[in-house]
Amino acid sequence: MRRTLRLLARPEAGALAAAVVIFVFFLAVAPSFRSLAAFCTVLYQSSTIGIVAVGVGLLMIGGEFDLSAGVITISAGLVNSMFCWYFGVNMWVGAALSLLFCLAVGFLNGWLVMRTGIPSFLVTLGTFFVLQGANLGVTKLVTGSVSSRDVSAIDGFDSLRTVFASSTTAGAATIWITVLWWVLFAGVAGWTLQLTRIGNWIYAVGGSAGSARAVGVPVVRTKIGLFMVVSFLGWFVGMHLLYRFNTLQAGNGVGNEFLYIIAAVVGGTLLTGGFGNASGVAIGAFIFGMTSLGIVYAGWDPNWFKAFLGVMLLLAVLVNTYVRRLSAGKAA
Amino acid sequence: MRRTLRLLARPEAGALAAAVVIFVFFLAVAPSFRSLAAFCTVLYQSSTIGIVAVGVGLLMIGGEFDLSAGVITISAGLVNSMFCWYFGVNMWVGAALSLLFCLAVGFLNGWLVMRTGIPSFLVTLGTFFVLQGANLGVTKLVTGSVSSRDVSAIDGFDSLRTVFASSTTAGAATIWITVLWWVLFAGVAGWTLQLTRIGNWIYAVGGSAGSARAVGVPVVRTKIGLFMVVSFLGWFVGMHLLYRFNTLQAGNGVGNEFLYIIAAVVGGTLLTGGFGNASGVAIGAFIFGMTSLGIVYAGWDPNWFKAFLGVMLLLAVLVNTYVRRLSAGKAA
Amino acid sequence: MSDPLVQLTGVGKSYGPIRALYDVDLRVGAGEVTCVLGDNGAGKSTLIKVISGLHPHTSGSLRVDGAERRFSSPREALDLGIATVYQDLAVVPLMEVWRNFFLGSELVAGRFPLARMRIREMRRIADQELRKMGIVVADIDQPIGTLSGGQRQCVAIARAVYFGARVLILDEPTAALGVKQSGVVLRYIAAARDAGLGVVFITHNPQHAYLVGDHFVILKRGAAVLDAARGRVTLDELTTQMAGGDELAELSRELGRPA
Amino acid sequence: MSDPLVQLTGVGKSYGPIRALYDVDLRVGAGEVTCVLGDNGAGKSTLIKVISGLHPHTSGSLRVDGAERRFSSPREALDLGIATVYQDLAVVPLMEVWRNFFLGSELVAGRFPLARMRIREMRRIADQELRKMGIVVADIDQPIGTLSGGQRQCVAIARAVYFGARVLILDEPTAALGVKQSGVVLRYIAAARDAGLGVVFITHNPQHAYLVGDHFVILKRGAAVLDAARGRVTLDELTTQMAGGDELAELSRELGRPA
Amino acid sequence: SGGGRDKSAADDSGGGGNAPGSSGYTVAFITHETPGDTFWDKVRAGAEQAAKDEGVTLKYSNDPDAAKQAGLIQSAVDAKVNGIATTLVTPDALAGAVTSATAAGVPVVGLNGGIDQYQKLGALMYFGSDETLAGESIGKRIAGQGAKHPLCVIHQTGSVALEARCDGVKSAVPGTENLQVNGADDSAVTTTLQAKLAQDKSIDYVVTLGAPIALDAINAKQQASSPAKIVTFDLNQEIAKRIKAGEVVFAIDQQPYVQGYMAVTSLYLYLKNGNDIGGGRPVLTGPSFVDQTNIDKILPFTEKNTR
Ligand SMILES: Nc1ncnc2c1ncn2[C@@H]1O[C@H](COP(=O)(O)OP(=O)(O)OP(=O)(O)O)[C@@H](O)[C@H]1O
Ligand SMILES: Nc1ncnc2c1ncn2[C@@H]1O[C@H](COP(=O)(O)OP(=O)(O)OP(=O)(O)O)[C@@H](O)[C@H]1O
Ligand SMILES: [Mg+2]
Ligand SMILES: [Mg+2]
Repeated sequence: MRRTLRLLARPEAGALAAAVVIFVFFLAVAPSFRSLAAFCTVLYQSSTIGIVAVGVGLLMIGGEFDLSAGVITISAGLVNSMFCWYFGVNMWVGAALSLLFCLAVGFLNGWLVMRTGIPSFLVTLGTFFVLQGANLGVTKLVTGSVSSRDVSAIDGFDSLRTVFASSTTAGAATIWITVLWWVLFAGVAGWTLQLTRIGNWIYAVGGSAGSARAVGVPVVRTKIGLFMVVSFLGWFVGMHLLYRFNTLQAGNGVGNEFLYIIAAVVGGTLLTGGFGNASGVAIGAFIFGMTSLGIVYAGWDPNWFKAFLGVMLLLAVLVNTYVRRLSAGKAA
Repeated sequence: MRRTLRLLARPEAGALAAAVVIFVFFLAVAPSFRSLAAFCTVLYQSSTIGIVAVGVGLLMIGGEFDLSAGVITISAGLVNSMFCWYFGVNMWVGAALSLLFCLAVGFLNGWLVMRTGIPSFLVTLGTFFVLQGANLGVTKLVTGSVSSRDVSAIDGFDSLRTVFASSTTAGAATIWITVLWWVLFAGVAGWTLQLTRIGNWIYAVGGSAGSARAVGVPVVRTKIGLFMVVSFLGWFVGMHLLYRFNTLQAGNGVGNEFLYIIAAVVGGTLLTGGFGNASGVAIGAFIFGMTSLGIVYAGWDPNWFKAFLGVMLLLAVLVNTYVRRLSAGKAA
Repeated sequence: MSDPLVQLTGVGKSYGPIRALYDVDLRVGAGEVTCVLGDNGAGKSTLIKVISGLHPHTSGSLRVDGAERRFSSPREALDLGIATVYQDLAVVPLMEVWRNFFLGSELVAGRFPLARMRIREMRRIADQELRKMGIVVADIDQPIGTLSGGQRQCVAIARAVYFGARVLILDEPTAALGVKQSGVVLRYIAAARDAGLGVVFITHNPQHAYLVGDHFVILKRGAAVLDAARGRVTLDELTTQMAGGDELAELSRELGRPA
Repeated sequence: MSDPLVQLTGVGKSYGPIRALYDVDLRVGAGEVTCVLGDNGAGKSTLIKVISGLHPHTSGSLRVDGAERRFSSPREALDLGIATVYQDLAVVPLMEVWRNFFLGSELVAGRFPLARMRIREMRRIADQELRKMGIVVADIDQPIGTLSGGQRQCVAIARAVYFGARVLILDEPTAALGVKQSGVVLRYIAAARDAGLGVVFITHNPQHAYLVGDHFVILKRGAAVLDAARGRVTLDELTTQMAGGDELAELSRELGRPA
Repeated sequence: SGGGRDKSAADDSGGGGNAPGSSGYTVAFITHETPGDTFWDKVRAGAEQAAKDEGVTLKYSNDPDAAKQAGLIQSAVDAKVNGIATTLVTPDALAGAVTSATAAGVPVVGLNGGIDQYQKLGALMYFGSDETLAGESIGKRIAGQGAKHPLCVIHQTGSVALEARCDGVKSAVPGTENLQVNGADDSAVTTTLQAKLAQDKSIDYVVTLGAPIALDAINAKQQASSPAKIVTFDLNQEIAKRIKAGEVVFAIDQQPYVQGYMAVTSLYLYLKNGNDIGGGRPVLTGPSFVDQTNIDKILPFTEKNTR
């Protein structure tokens, strides 16, 4: 009994309960949701949001935002694709370059936030706009159109596809490699948060940067590191998009930064920082992915799509809050 | 000297300096920006963002967010337009009904936030989705298309247009009435914040809701009131859109909630609440309006539009921060 | 002795799974100072939070002027004339000193839609009340977060004293204060008592308590272990009870230095 | 007397337009307790923030082990063995008690990418150190924000004592503490001194100061007005100097009650 | 390594042309483009080529929000341009701005949308197709191929133009069902389509309203092992290849390049020579079908981003 209550008191318990409620709900109302194939599709969809959301969640626990996390996925893919297309070099070279580029953007975000004292919301909003503009402007300049060119024939494409965008099919179920990566990243993030010194620092810089600094936590390095983690994961999803779809639309990716934040908050992360955990964020992404696809599986009127989405989200958050309150009231 | 320094220490001084810098910049680079007509267009554009931004700024000072502030403008217009079109009643009746509707949405937002303890970010995200879906779903249902019908022939349209969407032309300059309303609302908001008891409460509930409650500030009523102010101003802009354009696209308004938040933050409002002021927010809206049109007047490549916007925003915020730091260091 | 202003009978309070108070009785009479003493974590702050309406009690009864009450917000307590200085919820850091001073009890002129605050007057009063406590702030417009810990505490005390109508509750008001400011606060307490207010005074300093107290309650792990009027207990007994031994003297011996 | 561990000469500090410290000298020797006393807002916290690296000084010189320093972060001070208990920056409310205890000095096992914290050990040590101070928390995993004010303060003190290598700085550590806990802290200070650490002890309680202090510095409006070794000053003189009059006795007379 | 850029034909797709602005005219070109859309990229390419050919200074700007588009038209008037070419997809919302342009003596030409209203608003000419008509022709064609239950994929919530296309399809095939997808995220589009195809096995055609969406539809169809056929509005190089490969049955092309080119050219001729193209009637640039019968001819042009 005590053990179950302890379990219930964990921050992700509420999110998990909400996920189960919504899952059962869709099982009940949407016949075509009741298949392994559908579940795999939901998992895939959740993983493409969830990978970056894990990073965004860490960053939010650390007390900062990153609004550039959505477009950077496309920037990452474009850098890789266009560099290799223009110079005809191996895709691995482009991927490495793109990684460097993304880490540099993350570093710049963090450095500007820490150095100027401007809130991260504004700094990364700036980066968001700049990247969005540059994606379009540079792509147009390089390829002459607003989408990147087909790079599937360039050396290294196939091996990279195996890493970032392969899938295995077993019967009706198609498991995308991104799902595995997602679980891995969430696991590493959870491990870091709970069990390592850096995790301790992340909670501290988000909970009270002043106190953290006073006891000698390297606040600046921790926060810059978090920004770089987010842009690393953004790069990762960018690679997936590139190697799955070959070409990228330069205008895409906008709006996803919001989904990451939603996933994190639905998963119990505090917007003001200092509270949350990785599995909660992963479950948050799963709730979002499941809800948005579940509505389609249920075949509800698409004109009302957003309305359903809103109601389901509120429901998820309500269940989450309720369960957590329940457990706080009873555990010990 | 002391006097100027005191003035510089006001929170909006930085925003004002930033606005002047950007204004001069565009005067220099964009010849077609150098006309009274252009200035009036900028003012108009800023006013349509600025009116709601004033409310969003107040709400943010009070420590909450409203992500539904963008779509509610369209909902407001649609309720008025479709009700009157469907039942053929006087537009004033529809406008009043729409006002009631918006206030109810605001109340609901606030009530849910205070009652359930769910962060306002999530609650209003839910409302945002629901309104967005309902806008589309209901409009399709009522009019059979995704835009409302032309209501300019219905009684009361003209008088309402005078109130919400008239303009006077003097020479090349066209002053829209929304600019006057904007100034008025910003003035009232500023007056309320600085000089009235309610203003005191707004700062207090945003700065530390616990302390405010402890000294007897009616936290719940204050916050719900703020949500209702935002939805009132959203209604107001919705009325303008309806009476200026006759018809409304049900899918519009999305994304504007972000612009309001940007205007507020550029104007020096703290994202975490408890700090900011109304004139700062108004200037923030002006900076945003001026920048986005200035780029057009300058004739820069629209593919790079967002990149320019990002750089200008960062510039504005940097100047703002710099000036404020300067004044904090010198004033006494 | 008059009828009690506030009377607690068998009050208990749990924070979720954690039980902070068991079955505590307390009476606050007009013109009396009730001192609540006890170790860290004994439940003193919890007790006064119940009286001031910040957290409702979970068992027992709370009577104000003989009528059973269960406050759902501090406003209700304030409206009954109960003013409180909290240990950790004192002020809003980003707000100006004078705004903090008058928060929740602003002076206004005019009628509702046009009611504006009497700012000049409020600034004057705030400054004057702080000066009375020996606190001179450089600028009454400076955010209270930039004041020193003790200065902030003084603002909270001055406010409660200024607005305290019938009951004044002070949670460790002198903790962060210097000798001079502590003296001022003790004088305030005495003055409030003499003016017929009921005072609840929480402190760790038995000397301070004994200087002004009429009635002493010692809490231990959430339960009252002593409840005595001034006549029934000496300072030494009080100190011994609080610390479980005459700590200071013993310590002085132990540390082996001439005092 | 050995060479000073920390030596301040003519140190001044301004917060923007507000000048909090003027030209202060201070020496912290090994095996000595230096007490800093003064009114509210006198600049005591500011002084120790300079030594602990939280705010760099704006004039004068700070030497540690004879070498001129200007800390840009508390980490640098910590690395030189200077541990501090701050008045208002003590803990991260949402974090567990044990995490707060070890924050910034976590115990780890293993090498970097796989280094994990020795959590069980950390929880045990945190619990044990708190028990030593007479604080028993219900659950060492509870967020520190749910502890009482004094309990939180004890965590900060226990931490500084545990990690204090050569210099221990305490800003009003006993303010929120009960008689028993205060005694424990004073014993800690004496033990640290005897172990050869240099201690800076800020307090408003002259008795506490006189019990353990070797050297007394009184600040007034940011400047040092007294700087004397133990032999040169009596407790009464100290109290008088601090308060500008023998406050307590006078107050006791004034309030007209037998003590 | 293989693939990569074709180095010989890398630069200069258009060629020729006059010095920019040598005619002395400035034309503002305003659309409701959502930044980064391949369709609008071609409209703009056409407009730029025309500007180059005729020595006109072109000022392109865009905003998907009707109110803001009206603001752009107003700022063009403020900037005293010689002519304005604008899309009129939300005619009511733009009426005020267009009137203020004509009142200021600036000629306005409509394109892409607003075929029924352009004259009422005071625009001189119109180049484009009729969205509803285009939808109908797709509908008729797939109905002829036996479509019973096509899926019409709307990739931008509440867009008037996209809704009109789907309405057109529906008017020819009553079994048409709409689906909303998030067009800014390929993986979201793919999974949503995949889910829909799994949910409703009776879907026999997928009608996408933009070329990039059709590519995602191909992916989704494979994932869901659905037999549905794919047809699409608009064309790009990738889709042209897919048509050739038979993965997309046909695309309906409204020749965006022509819309852009003609809009600028007509203003140029009007200003210079007083010409009126179309003789008071709209000039239709589409719909024209691209399928396996004519793809070989069109494919090279898609590579130059002109079709
Ligand atoms: N919000 C809360 N949630 C959970 N436990 C709490 C909360 N507030 C206080 N407690 C617990 O209740 C007990 C009593 O706390 P309280 O603050 O009343 O002590 P106190 O007597 O005021 O101590 P101090 O002298 O240190 O201020 C403590 O064990 C504390 O951990
Ligand atoms: N961050 C800050 N910005 C501006 N002024 C400050 C700041 N911190 C402190 N001050 C001012 O500096 C002076 C000294 O403050 P300090 O905190 O050092 O006093 P203190 O001696 O520690 O007082 P206490 O005993 O009340 O803690 C005060 O007048 C205070 O208002
Ligand atoms: Mg307490
Ligand atoms: Mg201090």
